[in-house]
Order: sequence, then structure tokens, then C-alpha cells
Amino acid sequence: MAEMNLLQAINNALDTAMAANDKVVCFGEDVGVFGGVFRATSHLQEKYGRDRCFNTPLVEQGIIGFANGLAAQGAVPVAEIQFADYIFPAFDQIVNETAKFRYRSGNLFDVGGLTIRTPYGGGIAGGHYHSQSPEAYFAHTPGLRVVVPRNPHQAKGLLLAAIRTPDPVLFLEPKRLYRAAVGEVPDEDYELPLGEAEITREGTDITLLAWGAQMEVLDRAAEIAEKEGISCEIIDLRSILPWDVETVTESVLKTGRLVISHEAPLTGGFAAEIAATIQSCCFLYLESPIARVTGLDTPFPLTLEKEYLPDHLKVFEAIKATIDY
Amino acid sequence: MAEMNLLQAINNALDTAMAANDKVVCFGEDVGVFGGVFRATSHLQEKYGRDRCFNTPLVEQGIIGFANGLAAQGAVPVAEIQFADYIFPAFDQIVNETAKFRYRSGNLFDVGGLTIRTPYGGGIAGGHYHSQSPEAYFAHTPGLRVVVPRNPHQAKGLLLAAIRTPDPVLFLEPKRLYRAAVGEVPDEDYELPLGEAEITREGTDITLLAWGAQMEVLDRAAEIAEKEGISCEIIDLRSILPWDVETVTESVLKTGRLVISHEAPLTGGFAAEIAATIQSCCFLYLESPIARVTGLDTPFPLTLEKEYLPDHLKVFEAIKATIDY
Amino acid sequence: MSTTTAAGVVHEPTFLNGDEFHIPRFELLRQDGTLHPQAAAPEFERETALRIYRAMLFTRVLDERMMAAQRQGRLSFYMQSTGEEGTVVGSTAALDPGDMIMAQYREQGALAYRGFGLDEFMDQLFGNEHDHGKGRQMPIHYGSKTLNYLTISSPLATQIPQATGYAYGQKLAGEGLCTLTVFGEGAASEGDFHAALNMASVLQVPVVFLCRNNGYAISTPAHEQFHADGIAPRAFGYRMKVIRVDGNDVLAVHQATRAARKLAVEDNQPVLIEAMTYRLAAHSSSDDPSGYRSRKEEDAWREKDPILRMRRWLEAQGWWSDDEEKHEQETRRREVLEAMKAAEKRRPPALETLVTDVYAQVTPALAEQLAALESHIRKYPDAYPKSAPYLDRDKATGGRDHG
Amino acid sequence: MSTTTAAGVVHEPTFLNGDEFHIPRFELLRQDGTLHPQAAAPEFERETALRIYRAMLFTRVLDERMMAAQRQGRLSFYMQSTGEEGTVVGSTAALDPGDMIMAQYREQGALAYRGFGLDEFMDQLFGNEHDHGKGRQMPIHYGSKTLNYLTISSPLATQIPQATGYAYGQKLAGEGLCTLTVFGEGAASEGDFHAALNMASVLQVPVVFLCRNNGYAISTPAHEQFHADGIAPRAFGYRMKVIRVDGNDVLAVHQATRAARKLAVEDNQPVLIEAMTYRLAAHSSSDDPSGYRSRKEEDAWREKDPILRMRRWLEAQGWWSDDEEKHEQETRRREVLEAMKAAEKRRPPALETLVTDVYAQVTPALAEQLAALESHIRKYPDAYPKSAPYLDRDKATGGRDHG
Ligand SMILES: Cc1ncc(C[n+]2csc(CCOP(=O)(O)OP(=O)(O)O)c2C)c(N)n1
Ligand SMILES: Cc1ncc(C[n+]2csc(CCOP(=O)(O)OP(=O)(O)O)c2C)c(N)n1
Ligand SMILES: [Mg+2]
Ligand SMILES: [Mg+2]
Repeated sequence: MAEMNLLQAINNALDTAMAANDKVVCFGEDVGVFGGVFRATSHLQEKYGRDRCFNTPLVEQGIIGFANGLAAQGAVPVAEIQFADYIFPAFDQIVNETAKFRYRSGNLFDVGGLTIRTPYGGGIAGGHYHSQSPEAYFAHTPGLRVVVPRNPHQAKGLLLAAIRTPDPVLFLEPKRLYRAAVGEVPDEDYELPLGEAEITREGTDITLLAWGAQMEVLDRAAEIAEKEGISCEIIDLRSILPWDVETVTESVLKTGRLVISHEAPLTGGFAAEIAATIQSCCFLYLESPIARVTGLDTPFPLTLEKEYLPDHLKVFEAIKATIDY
Repeated sequence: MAEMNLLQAINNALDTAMAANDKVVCFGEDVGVFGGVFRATSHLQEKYGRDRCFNTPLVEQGIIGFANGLAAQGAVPVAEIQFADYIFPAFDQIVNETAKFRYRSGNLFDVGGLTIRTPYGGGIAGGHYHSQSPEAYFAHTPGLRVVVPRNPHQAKGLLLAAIRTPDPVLFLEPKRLYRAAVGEVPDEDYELPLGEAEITREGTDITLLAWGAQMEVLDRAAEIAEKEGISCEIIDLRSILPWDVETVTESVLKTGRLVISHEAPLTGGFAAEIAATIQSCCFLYLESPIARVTGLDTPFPLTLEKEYLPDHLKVFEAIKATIDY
Repeated sequence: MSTTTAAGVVHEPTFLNGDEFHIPRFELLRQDGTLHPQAAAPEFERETALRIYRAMLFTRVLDERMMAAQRQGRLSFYMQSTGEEGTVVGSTAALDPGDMIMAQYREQGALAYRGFGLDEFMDQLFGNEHDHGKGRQMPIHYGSKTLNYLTISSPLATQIPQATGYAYGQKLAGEGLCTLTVFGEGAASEGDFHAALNMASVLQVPVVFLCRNNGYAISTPAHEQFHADGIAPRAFGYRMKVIRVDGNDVLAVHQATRAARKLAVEDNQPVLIEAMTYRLAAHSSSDDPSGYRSRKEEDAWREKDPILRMRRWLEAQGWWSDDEEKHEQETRRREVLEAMKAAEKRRPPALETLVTDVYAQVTPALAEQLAALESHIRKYPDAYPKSAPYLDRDKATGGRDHG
Repeated sequence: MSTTTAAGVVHEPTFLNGDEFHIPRFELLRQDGTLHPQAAAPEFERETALRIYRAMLFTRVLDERMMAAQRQGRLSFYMQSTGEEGTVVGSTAALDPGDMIMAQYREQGALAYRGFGLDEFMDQLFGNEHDHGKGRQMPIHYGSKTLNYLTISSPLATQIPQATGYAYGQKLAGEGLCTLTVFGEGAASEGDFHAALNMASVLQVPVVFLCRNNGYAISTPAHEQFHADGIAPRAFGYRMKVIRVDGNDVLAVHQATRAARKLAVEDNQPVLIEAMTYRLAAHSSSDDPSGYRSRKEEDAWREKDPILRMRRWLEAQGWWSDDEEKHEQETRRREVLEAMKAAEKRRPPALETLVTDVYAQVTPALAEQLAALESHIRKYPDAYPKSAPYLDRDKATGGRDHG
């Protein structure tokens, strides 16, 4: 066990994966000598050579197109997109190609080896184009897995699982936590399950659900709520697609109340899917409407970022409103 | 008034818009001499010249990038993407640029003049890549308007409004209806309101909601239901973004039941947003869970298309299940 | 490290646009089947030559028959390769069978050359239960794992950067193989094309980019697609080797591809080939070219038929005769018809193919969606004639492999 | 219509890669400020020359000050143009003020030349209530409607096809104006770059594409970005006029741009300019170049400073002196400091700016979201120090314009 921050845990996972399987190849803008603008790929080129860890030209559609082909060939590409805000030029390669590769070929060809890593989310004074949370765009795309870790331990285990699962994975890294989240991370090689949510705190009155950097917001809100005598059950969804309907349903059947939070805008965000599914699965057990605490239905601002973001106070207010409904 | 099919109505709307304002410019792949692969732009080059109606090279990201710039300059571009399945190479230009142009510049610059037309949807033996319904991807993108007409009359009025509204509009045309939907269309210039749903049939027991080609599926389902004594209220959402929460809420407050249908996959489809919002607005009035009748959570198939699609029988079954809950 | 040449300095503004450079066209055979006087006779074995010719001829026959079938309403859609068989078969024949081919959609000749079975063609075209693609894609979206032919994907140009990536994997694997990717001059306008060439050039990848410049992208003529001297000069932007070849001269295409493959495999150098050809047929069964081009133009190209040109050459070699031609054509026609009839009758893919292959394993949610669909179909069997009759047979034979 | 040249036919495979062609570099001034012997003296009025020089100098001063402010924690982020002022200011000065500029992010010199106010710079950098962009984008994302400078957008290369479209609109409007779009050699790898050039060439659009080839894209050196002789040969792919110019020679950049503009405006011809320069500073305040390049390399380029070169030329003309230099630098430094202090103190944008400008009119849903947010902030005013103190003031002054 070593104390690591989230970036170090990711770097460690990549190192572990590359050491274990020489088909694992890491690339992206500035990923080579420099080790990535956040340094997630530090020292990998030194250790594994330029063939297995390298800079690409500045062209996201090319990076993912290349990665798709490489995965189809049998290699295990881990492509970095420098910021999730810059993943959209590759949207066609991801949505029309990555996600549909196996299906359209009747399983003759697949890109199951592919993992796309990209930092997402706000809270770092990144403004309009260094803050977006695009998970919902990909969650409407059957064939992809979408995974978000909440801390260093989760990051290593989920990333190793992502690299090794026979399905393509979009691995969204909460960049606000890159250096802020620190914790014990096992030295050994381990995987955490994809497609399974985790209950991080048990409670009885209300279920709080989120993923990634939003988990600590839930924790803070739950602390305040606890002081007012409200017992919160907290769930980290971890996999956005496919997602763990069962764990969430069971919790809501117990608590009768659900608050979901994400940074992305409200309309069409992934909380909508969860609310739609859970109102159906738990209809007779719901004591109050499922609440969503999210970003505004606007692009991401800079100066008033704090106002925009769904913080612990907004979540706490939603908890109260849900309890008092 | 003249009898027109949906394509003719669209052609007529473009003609009307170009005649009324010489800043209106139509372009896209095969849009010029040929008049588009579906012939939506027939004769426009002849009438308005090559400068105002022309072929572009085969590059969707370029078409929309060009259109964004042209709109910023003050022209009124109507760009065609040949199939909605091929809009994804332009996703960055639409989601990061079109949608955020006005906001990020503090209203110094905008692309409000822009309209993007594209045929969407299944039921034409188009298989994997000529059948997709991508509305939900765009509905999670504040700054865009997303509009879908259900018949020729609606198409002309909504398209004219889309071209003239000071916001950028994605105009999704149900290609299954291009020639199949025929109806009376006024000769004169008229607009139908954006952002407003329309109740196309009044009823008391249950609300059915959809848009575009799915409207006739609802109509058929409602006929069968009527025979079993179930009175259906039918709403055409018309604008997916921003959408008319009020009309839907009022209807559901009255009927207590809601079935939503779209062709796109279930998970993360726009029905999720509607269900999430309506369970919150109508919580105490809902007699049963909001039901979604949609495509499967898979890519679009070919041979088993009929099995995949949410047809009138599936909608009817959902109506019954909702009523009998 | 300097990335520009020390080409010298000028002191007044000097603009270039590439017109200074001329890209010649490589040709061996004249239309009458004789070699150009200066051309060296290509080293060609009889067997290879006949295999190439037969693949071209088969492609022509298949296209004619299937287009007719489409017109009869037996097939939903079709795309012909007519006029471009030389480009496609000639290049394929120059490859190692282990080389990967990533094509656009008009490259059925490559499969024909590599030995794709007639039933395999038909099962895809009819999307029946034997289709490798399980009836999920439109006709002509073939794929073959054993023949190293990537399943066709409709979104244009997406396969081009994928070819760069695939070939990078081949380089890492060190097996001396390369990837050939084929695309139209229209598709070459997509951003993906440029990404692919630039990355291949920077990363030194063994990939051959083959552009079929057939003059049209649906209705859009090449001169509205680009303003340059074809596609070839784009290679200069990446300091990539490029060759322009007469695409209707199958011997020249073959030789150019062989040379390109050598550069790719031996030096890890990507190469661009621009094959000048013409799409003699309509874009697809949905298209009618009379709206955008003249009969006269078509006729002029019909005279340059690549099949006829090769046939004349074969005859001059004494390797082919009228009788053989007649026999070959008749046999192929008959076989195609028979195979079509059989494929039409085969049943549709099993219902479960709707949800398999989305993920490596069917997810619980998809298994539920399938189960719900199945009971719905049982309720309304008449409405779903493609699946209802087979539900129980699938059950009985244990056809399902998910769960 | 044939789209390829009748360049002749060859009978053996002949590969080209562009090395056959040499792209010269256009230069006028030597580093000592004297003209190259063969160079004709550019026609330059004293006033224009000084305006250019002052804009360059101001940019340098602004960059130094603001980078220092960022280091002090007063500013969240900054990007310097150091070393590239000649490219940016020289090109801007060759335009008509009505011409549109669509830049990447390192082109503050263009605004300085066109007369963007010091307060306008500062208000954007501090995202305060006067910022034209209403505090929505990171520092250096300037925009000015009156100065025809499109608001900067972070996603790279997106402005390049937009420039093609904008210029097409200018052509339709027939006012004799053009668009200049500026971007790095890294951004030129994006698909959007190619789409832009191809469309401009086919549609004959009056746009000038200016590539600042400054050797790096963050840490990625140009030789890992492309394998060719710079960016210039890409123009050949589109039969577009191209010129390579010494980007640190402001006179040459000016003259090249003037010539390019003439081609664009008079013939509706797009032109590509590749300016060879060097990013002397770090990529941004978040970057440390010592991890990927040598001090020695930087020093070699520091000797080619474009500002120093022009200063020497001005002095040789007798248009500038040490005293003037000293005075100018001091004045500018002082002004920048004062403006910064004032901008720092200005209040943040009003809360309602969170929801305005998403659509032309605030939608009912957004008005509701704003109202909910406002009552939330009233409940927890301490948690939202940027907005809570101003809520009532906004009300009082009727600051809201939505609804
Ligand atoms: C991304 C994308 N855009 C548009 C289309 C529609 N489309 C199919 S084929 C075609 C023309 C392709 O022309 P070209 O590449 O020259 O190939 P050819 O048909 O001439 O063989 C178009 C526009 C598509 N399939 N994919
Ligand atoms: C689409 C996109 N991808 C990645 C980035 C992140 N990024 C910002 S600047 C930069 C390097 C740009 O280099 P270049 O174009 O050469 O301009 P320079 O910084 O040298 O002026 C990168 C990769 C971005 N802003 N947009
Ligand atoms: Mg073509
Ligand atoms: Mg650069």
C-alpha cells in the first residue's frame, strides 16, 4: 500500500497494465516525453519505449480512428484525450465506430481492447472549455462502457478493469481530484468490477446518487443532513453505462427517496435516465419525486462557476425538500 | 392550399425563405444541381443561382464549420447533412461552437441565423447507418433548438420559423414520411411556433407523447385503445429543445398517465428527460409509472427492424399496462 | 530539429500553388491490350493473371445480376463496382493474403479475388441467418475475418485512420504485413483522411492508401470536390510517397501496388496511390445519374473498360479465348442465380441477434429487453413474420448463446 | 471536366513525395535591422511603422506583466505571445480594418494594433462585470465586435472552417473585405483545417490562412506533429497559393499579407501563409518547457527577437530612439499596472449572466433556474461571495434584461 493521489494511481495503473501485457500501448497529445499535460503518463515512454508510449499529432478524430484500428488489430490501446471538452471531434469515431464495431460485423471484428481516458469536470477555474462533463452523450450509445472513478483506489482498480474488459471503455477522470484526492492504493495488480455501483454509506431515509468528483459533494451534504437527523444512503454509480439498476432500485425501495447529482446540465443529463428508470421500478415505494441537482441548462461559466455547480448546499437543500415533500 | 408530401413542403419552405430574404443560402453534399439525394433542394440552384445553393465537398465538419462562420457574418445558412447518421463528424462544430457561440462571446457574435436540416429515423430498410434518431445527443446541449415536424403542414411552418428564429436550430426530418406523408400545405408564407407542443387529439385517460414519424404510431395505438374504451390524449412535442414542459404537465395532471415513445435507444433517450421532469411536476397525480416505448439499447438492425422499432402494438401494450397498473 | 528545408531565401513575395509540379500517370497496357512501347512486360504468371481476370469478371456478373434483382424488388439495395474492377482487383492481387484490407463499399472485387464464397456474398446481401454480419447492415456491407477484409462501415473515411492504427499494430507485431485502405475521391475530403495520412507519415506506418478517383461522389463531380490536380498532391503535405496510376489498367495498378507495398513493409513508409478511373454505373440502386452527367461522358469511359483491356492482353498471351470467356460468363451467371435463390429462402437471423454483440456478453438489461420483446412477439405473431415463426425452433435448438 | 493535369504518362512506377519542390522563405530584414541587399525597401509610412512597433512593444509589456500577475496568484491563467509579435502584428497591419480576424489565442497583438482598450484587455483577463464575454471564458479569450475580432474559442482549429464561411459571406456581400484566420502548426493537424482549405479553394473564398509555425504544440515538437517540409506544402493539395515567410521579420510578414490579401479580395482566391517563428515563452502559465526543450534552443531564437529587429530598423530610419523606447516602455508598464488594479476591483458579472445569451431570449426554464438559484444564494450568502453581495443592487438598478 502506498499513499497516492488520483493521478499517481492512474499512472500506476497504466504502468501495471503495460508491464503485464506488452500489447498495451498509450498515446495522445503530449503523452510521450512530457508525460501528458497532467502527467498521467509520466515515465511510461522511458520505461516502455517510444513505440508503446508516444505523442500523436493534434487531431482527436485521428487519435480515436487510429485507436480503433489498433484495437481491431489485437493491440490494447489506451488513448488519452487531453480534456473531455476536446473529445467531440472524435465523436463520430466513438459513436459510429467504436460503439458499433462488434455489432455491425456480427462479432467478426471488435475494438474491445480500447480504453479512452480523458479528464472531465469543473471546479478548477477552467471555464467554458475545460470543465464539461460529457458522460450523458456517451451514455446514450449502446456498445460503450462509461466509467468514472471517485478516488485513487477506485481509479487504479477500475482503470485496470477497463483496459482488460473485452468492451471499449470511456474512462472519465475527475480532474478536480487529480491532486486533491489522496489515499492508500495497493501496489499489486487488482481490478474493480465494471457495471456495479457501490454503496459508500448506508442509511435509511434517503438515497443519494452520483459519480466521480460529485461523490465528495454528496458526502458533505450527508454530513449536514445527518446533523438534522436525516440518515442518507450514498451510492457511487461508478459505471454510467451499462449502469447498475439493481443496486439503485434496492436502495430506493428501502429509503423511498432519491436525489441524483451531476455537474452536467440538467436537461438530458444522465440523472434523467436514472430518474426515469427508478420512478418506474420503485413507483409504489417513492415518498417524494426523485430530485436532480445538476449544473444549469447553460454552457459552463468561469467567474460564477461556484454558483453554477451543484455543491453540497444545493444537494442538502434537495435532501430537505425531498424529505419534507 | 396545395397537396404536398413532406419533401415538397420542405422544398417549398426553402423556396419561400430564399425568395423572401436573399441572405438565405442552402448548401450541403449533392444539394446543388442534383437537389439533394432526397431532392429537398430541387430547383433551388436554378432559381437562386450557384452562389446561394451549392454542393459542398464531402466533409460534414467543414459544412457546419463553414455554416457557423457564414451565420456569424450575418448570412442565413441552411446546411443539409445528408443523413443524421453522418452528423457526428460535425458534432464538435455543433456542440462546442454553434451552441456556445453567443454565450461565450457575451452576445458580441452569434450564429442565430443557422439552420441544420437532416433526415433521421428508421423504417426504410436503412439498417445500421441510415436509421438513427440522434435527437437526445443534441437535446443535452443548451444553446441549440431541436425541432421535428410530423407532417407537411408542420414541416413548412416549423422550418420557416427555424430559419428565422435568432437561435441556431437542428431541424430533424422524419425521412420515412418524406413521400409517405401527404397533406394540404398553404401556399403562403407562415410560421409555426418553436418551443410549443401541440395536442393533436384530446383524451382523458392517458397522455401519449412523441414527435416526428412516431406520431402516426401513437395515432394507430390510440385507435386500438379507443376500441377498448381507453381515451387517449396525444401530444406532438414538436420542439425537443427547449421543450414545452407546461403543455405536457397540464395534460398529465389531467390524465394521470403518460406513455412516451421514440425510435432511439431507451437509455439516455429524450423520453428519460421527459419522464424525469414529469414525475417531479406531477408526482401526486400520477396513477402509474411513466412508460417509455423506444428502440432497444442496441445499434440499429436491418433484417429485424420491425422487431426493433417501437410500433403501434408495443405502444398499445404500454397503454394497457399503464392503465392496468 | 528543423522541419523545413533550407530551400533558400527570397526577397520578394513568391507564391506557389503546386502547378509547378507535374504528377505523371503510370500506365502499362493500352486499351487494345498491347503494352505501351516503352513499358517493360510485367512479370506475371498465367495463374495469377487468370485469377485476377476471373475475379474482375465475376464482379461484373455479380453486379449485373444483383442490380437486376434489386430492380425486381428481390433486394433492398445494391452498389455496383462497374468500371472500377481493375483498380480493386489489381491492387488486391499485389498484396500478401495476410495483409489487411479496409475498404469503402465498392470493393467486392477484392473479396472475389481473395475467395469469398458466393454464398457468403448472397447471405450478406439478403441479411439472412448465415450472414456474417447477422443481418444488421445494408446489402454490400461485407466482411471476412479469415480473408482479412474488415467489415464495411457506411460512415465515409472512418476506415482510413483505422487503417493507420491497424498497420501500426502490424508494425509492432513485426510480421511483415501491411494494410491497404481503399476510398473514393469524395471520402478523401473528410477530416479523417487527413488525420490518417499525417499520423501514418509521422509514426511511419506500413499502410497503403488507395484512392479510387472515379470522378463522382454521388452527384458531385470531382471538380466540385476539390480544386487541385486530383488527390495525389495531398501526399506532399505529409512528405508521403505518392503515385498516380491508370486505374483501368489492371497490370499497372498491380505493379504500382506491389511497389507501394514493398515501401510500406520494408521501410515502414506509408504510400498514397491515386487510381484514375470512372464509376460507370449509378452511385447505387437509389441513384439515377442522368440528372447530373451526360451519356456521352459515360460512353467515352465505357470504351476504357478495364475488363476488356485485360481480356485483350490475356488473349494476346494466348491465355484466354472466346470460348473460355463464354463458358466463364455462363457458369458464373448460373451460379449467381442459384446462390441467390438459395439465400433468399434462408430464414432471417434469430431474434436474439438483436441484442448479441453489443457487448462481448449480453448485459442483464439487454437480456430483459429481449425477453420482453419475445413475449410481445408471441402475443402478436402475425405482425412479426420475420421472427415469430422461429421463436420455438430457436428454443428447441438452444440457439441462444447469451446470458 | 478533367481535374488532373495532362502531365504525361510514365511506364514504370514513379513515386514523388514533394521533396522535388522547394519552398523558399521570404525575408526582408536581417536581424541587425538592415534590409537584405537584394530586398526592395518596403513602402512604409512612419506612422504605420510606429503603430506596428508600439503594438508589438505593448504586447510584450502586457505579457510580461500579466504573467507576473499570474505568478503572484492575481490571475488564474495567462498565455504569452512572446517571440511571435512580428507575425501577428505584421499581418494585422496589412489588413483593412473592416477585415475579419479569427484567431487562436496567442494573437493579442492583433487587438493591440487595432486599438483594443487596455481596460478591455484587463476586464476580460479578470472576467469582471465589464468583460465583453461576461466572465464566461478563461483569460485571453478576447473578442471585439467593433474591431472585427471574433471571440476566441478554446477548441483548436474550429475557427478555420468558420473563417471560410465568414469570408464566403463577405464575398456574397461584395464589400471587398476578407477574413484572416490565424492558428498554430499544431492546430493545423485537426480535420477542420483541411476542411477549411479545401472548401475555400473549391468555393473561391477571400480568406487568408495564417499559420504561426512556432515549433511546438505545448510539448510536442513540430517534427512529431508532421513529417513534411512545414505546413506550406499542404496548400498544394488544394491548388492554393502559399507563401512561407520569416515570421520574426515584421516587414516581410506585412508585405506577404498585403499581397495575400490582394489575391483574396481581388480574385476571391484563398491564400496560405506559413510564418516561421518560435514560441519563446512557455505554452501557458500552466506549462514548464524545461521538460521538453533546451535552454540553448530557446536562446538561439531569443537572438532573432522580432521586436528588436524592427527597433533596429526604425532607429536606422531615424524614426525611433533610446529615449522614446524607454519612455514607451515605462508608460506602458505603468498603464498596465494601473489598469490591472482597477480591473481586479471591479465586481463580477451579475448573476443573471449565468443564463443570458444561451438563447437570444432567456427561456422560461432558464428564468426559473435562475430564480431558484437566487433564492438559494440568499439562503447561503456566505457561500457565494461573488454574487450574493450584489443581488439586491442588481434588482435596484433593474439590471436584468431577460424574461
Ligand atoms: C460521413 C458520410 N457522409 C455522407 C455519406 C453519404 N454518402 C454515401 S456514398 C457518398 C459519396 C462517396 O463518394 P466517393 O468517396 O467518391 O466514393 P464513390 O461512391 O465514388 O465510390 C456519400 C456522400 C456517408 N456515407 N458518410
Ligand atoms: C481540439 C483541441 N484539442 C486540444 C486542445 C488542448 N491544447 C490547447 S493549446 C494546444 C497546443 C496548440 O499548439 P499550436 O496550434 O501549435 O499553437 P501554439 O500554442 O504553438 O501557439 C493544445 C493541444 C485544444 N485546446 N483543443
Ligand atoms: Mg468517387
Ligand atoms: Mg505551435
